[in-house]
Amino acid sequence: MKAKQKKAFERIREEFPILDQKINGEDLIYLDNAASTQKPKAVINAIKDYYENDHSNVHRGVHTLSVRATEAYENARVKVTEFLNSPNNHQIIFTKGTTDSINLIATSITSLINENDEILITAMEHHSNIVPWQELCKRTGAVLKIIPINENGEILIDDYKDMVSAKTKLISVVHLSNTLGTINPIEDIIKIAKSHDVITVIDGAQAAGHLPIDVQQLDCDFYLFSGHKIFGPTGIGVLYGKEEILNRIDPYQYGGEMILKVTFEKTTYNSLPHKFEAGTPNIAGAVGIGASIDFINSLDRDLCHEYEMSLHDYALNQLEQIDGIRIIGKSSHKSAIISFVIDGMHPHDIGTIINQKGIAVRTGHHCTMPLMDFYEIPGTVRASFSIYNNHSEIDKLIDAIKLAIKMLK
Amino acid sequence: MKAKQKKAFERIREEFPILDQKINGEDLIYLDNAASTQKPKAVINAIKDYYENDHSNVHRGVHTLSVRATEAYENARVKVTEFLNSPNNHQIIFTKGTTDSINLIATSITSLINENDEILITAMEHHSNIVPWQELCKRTGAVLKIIPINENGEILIDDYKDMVSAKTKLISVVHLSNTLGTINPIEDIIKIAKSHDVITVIDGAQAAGHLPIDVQQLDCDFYLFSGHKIFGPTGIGVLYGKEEILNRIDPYQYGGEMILKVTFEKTTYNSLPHKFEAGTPNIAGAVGIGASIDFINSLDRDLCHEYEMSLHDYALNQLEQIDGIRIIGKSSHKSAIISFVIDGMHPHDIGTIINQKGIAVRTGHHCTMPLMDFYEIPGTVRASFSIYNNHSEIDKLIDAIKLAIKMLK
Amino acid sequence: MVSKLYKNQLIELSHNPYHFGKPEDIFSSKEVLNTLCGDKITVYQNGDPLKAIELWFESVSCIICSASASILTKNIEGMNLNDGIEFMNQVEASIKDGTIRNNNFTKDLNCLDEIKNYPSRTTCATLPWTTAIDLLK
Amino acid sequence: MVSKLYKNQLIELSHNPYHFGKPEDIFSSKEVLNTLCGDKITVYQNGDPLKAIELWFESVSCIICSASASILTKNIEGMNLNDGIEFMNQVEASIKDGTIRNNNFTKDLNCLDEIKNYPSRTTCATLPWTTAIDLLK
Ligand SMILES: Cc1ncc(COP(=O)(O)O)c(C=O)c1O
Ligand SMILES: Cc1ncc(COP(=O)(O)O)c(C=O)c1O
Repeated sequence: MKAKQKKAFERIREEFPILDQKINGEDLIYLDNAASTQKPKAVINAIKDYYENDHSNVHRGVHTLSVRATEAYENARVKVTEFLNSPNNHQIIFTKGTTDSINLIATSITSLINENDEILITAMEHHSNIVPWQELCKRTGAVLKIIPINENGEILIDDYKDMVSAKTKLISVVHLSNTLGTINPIEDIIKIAKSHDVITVIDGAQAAGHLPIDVQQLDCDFYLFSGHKIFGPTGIGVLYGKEEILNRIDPYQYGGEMILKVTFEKTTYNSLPHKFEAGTPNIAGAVGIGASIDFINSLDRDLCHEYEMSLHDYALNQLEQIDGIRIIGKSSHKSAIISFVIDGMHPHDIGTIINQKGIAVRTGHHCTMPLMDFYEIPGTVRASFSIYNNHSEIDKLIDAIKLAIKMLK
Repeated sequence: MKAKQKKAFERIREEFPILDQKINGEDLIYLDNAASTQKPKAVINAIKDYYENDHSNVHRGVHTLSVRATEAYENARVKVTEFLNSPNNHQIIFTKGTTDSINLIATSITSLINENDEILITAMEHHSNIVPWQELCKRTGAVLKIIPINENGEILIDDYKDMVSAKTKLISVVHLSNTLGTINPIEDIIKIAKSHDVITVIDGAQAAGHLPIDVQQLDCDFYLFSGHKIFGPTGIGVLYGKEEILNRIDPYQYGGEMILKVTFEKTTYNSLPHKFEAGTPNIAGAVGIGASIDFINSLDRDLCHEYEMSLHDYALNQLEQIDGIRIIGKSSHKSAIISFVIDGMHPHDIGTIINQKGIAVRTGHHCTMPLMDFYEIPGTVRASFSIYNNHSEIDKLIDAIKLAIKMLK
Repeated sequence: MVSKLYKNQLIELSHNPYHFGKPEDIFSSKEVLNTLCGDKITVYQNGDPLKAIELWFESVSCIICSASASILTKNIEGMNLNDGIEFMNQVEASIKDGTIRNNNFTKDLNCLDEIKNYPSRTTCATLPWTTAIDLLK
Repeated sequence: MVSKLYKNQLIELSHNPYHFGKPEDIFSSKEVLNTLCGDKITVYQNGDPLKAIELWFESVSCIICSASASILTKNIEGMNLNDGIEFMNQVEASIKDGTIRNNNFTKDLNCLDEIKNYPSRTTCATLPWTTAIDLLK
């Protein structure tokens, strides 16, 4: 990467007000981006402007503010449509977040799942992509099967091919692992599933902020992500679904907006996307996620990826030279997330010590306990990078880790 | 009300940036407060400050921002605890809104409901407090019974007493009707229910912003409301529940935060409130609802109520003098909401015309279609008042309505 | 200005709508709710479906919707099926685009032009047309 | 400063914890997960429950938790049931309040004092104590 390009990323950093602060007397170094990203001014201001100028309840209202709020909300939907290359706006459902999106599917699909049907997930899933399926299986008598991974943190595609059968009803796979950084070959996974008529769900919580997504090209049935992980606000998420299956599954929540006609005897449901959006939606959240998509679109995404990977490689190279370190997740196809453990030291202790130097990393199981069991570790230290990080922050991270090791020895 | 006190309310108006604007060349007159309230600077800034200074994912993190975000989130819970006089913080669950709260209960309680059990609601409920129970009845074979109301829009308490029996399992009642303005005698309703061991759910969507709530004194099992109707943000709501029953019902959504331990074989759930809060919560939304509660606490609530009712009475008095007008909702115990219809004129046409004068009212069925059927009307015009409205706005409302009548005759 | 929308002509039409009510020889009918507000319109096809089109309607609806339905039943009268559907598709699209005046429709359709400035009310104007298209297709 | 928390004494304790492992004559035991991080601790009651208390522990946990457990097993040794529970309740409350030093505990408890400045880590320090209280009650 050229020096000039690196310089451009310094300017991006200035878009994020939160980064300009001291923690324990040191410059904040925020390397917990896989847990949640920070927000650029444009997103914060979009929310503020919405409340200061246009807020009202949406739909059904004929007055100007209601029209404006509805437009703001529906424009955000259009932005998501384009962001994912969804064929239609009404295939975009706003939810509370990825967890809400997965729960929606796992609940609304209940009537399509029969006893002894099989549901596949992988060994590297986030709890949000495990527990809803366990519960679906409990409810229906379906069987949850786990596609294994190798030591590098890669899905064993041959095993997957062997597992998929006429019994398989649905597969739900993470696009980009929040713990390992692995980018899964979801194109292949989806293709194989399709050839067996298996419904495909892609957990894009980590991917949406880092990789360009084209749901039509992927041909998945569902794609999900959260606003707060793509520089957007908390409390808003997205569920993309194919029209045919969105029409086939049941509504999830019931109430205002999702109905066409209510009598005490019988209720008729509204069409997509309203069928899945009961109650007053998170209007400001939608406005915020729209602004975060605008922000992402204003960037050269290839260059962003390249830059993040240069941070990743720079960090990995130095980390690997530390005695007793073990990198968790060594896929050949990775994003800018590094998980590691250090012999005889607990991740929490390392995290607490390097926080003294202003460095924020995540420590623990990262909501992937079964994956921790697979590696036989209680947790990892995870540094995850974003476009506002820089190489000198990584030098400080390495120094801080060395200090922690010294203290804890 | 004294002139000096009225003057104080003019100052409150300045706290709300959105109100200072022209609509169609006229000062905005926002009388759609039952649909959603506007936000004071304090709320907007609390959200902005959170994102600019403290944002991170909550819980589980050991670094400073994560600790601060967790504190911000949990402090908001403490504020709600005090706002409702809940005995404990962990009885306060953050949801997406009232609709989400009701859906949570209606789903999680499924295993406690048996065939032929009876569930009571009233004839004035919002769709959000009808359809989830219809669905629960479909799932379980329970029977939904409707407590009737009189022409004034008051619950027929004697009928209710006759309907409640050993078969009755649950009653869900709106505290303050969004269409009629009726304040229901929920203390009595709850007492009667309790004497039959009936689970009580109170839809406080409209009430929480206008009436002081004491859940311990009410002794209800559940109390619910939305942030956006109490000067707070969209996308956040509250579910208060008694500890015993929150422990007894099933989790609603599954994923991160709500688990204690996950293996592929078995998952153990976390304790309250986490059991019901799967996934990354709406942290900024919680911060915002906390700020809106601070804002409300900074006001003299009795005086606010008195002021709002003075607006109500002033408007009602003038409206009643208009030819062909029919007031919908004439309970003797009312809040500052006025619904009406005018002979031969459709509410939407009236709404569109008075919007030309900058006036925002809601028109339509207000998500209470069965109530519209009861009154045999397609919808109403609804003016709902808040502390930032004033008497001269009402004069303009009356003029505008008269103009609409002239145009539409 | 809102008075441009609520022109006398429109209000008159809504007070004395053309072909309002149930016709005598109903061949088919379709009832649709306005998703926006729950309002209801029923469109009836009267008489022999192989002959020229004759539509009637009943509705509980606002002025915009009633007047629009009246314009529909008046203008479609006597067309054959294919022309009728093409015409209705054109009108529906033009209401949405706000291009009523750009087309060579009869003059009475012009009063639907102003609806373009009221996005929350578009459905009120298009509802009779979409319902009739659904009915005849 | 974080070095105040990670004092040599604490680190030493976590490396050579007192009564770490499964004892020979287990009367009862309790396994608990740290809700914060999923870490695990098991506390064992060894020997005759009518005699003086003797606790052991095993854990997969951070330094704070291991050291705190070590301090627990050491300090509780030989107390009778009532005194033991009262003592543990006091310590648990003092860790939470950050008032360890205000009490007349033995000096080795002082190294738990600093935890008050690390709210996200409080549970790590209290977990052995709450688990043991639950076990003995
Ligand atoms: C009485 C009542 N109940 C429930 C609701 C639903 O609230 P929300 O749309 O915030 O979920 C509303 C708001 O429209 C209401 O007025
Ligand atoms: C891979 C993955 N899936 C799902 C989730 C859940 O997302 P949320 O907490 O926003 O609902 C996360 C975030 O932690 C994640 O990283």
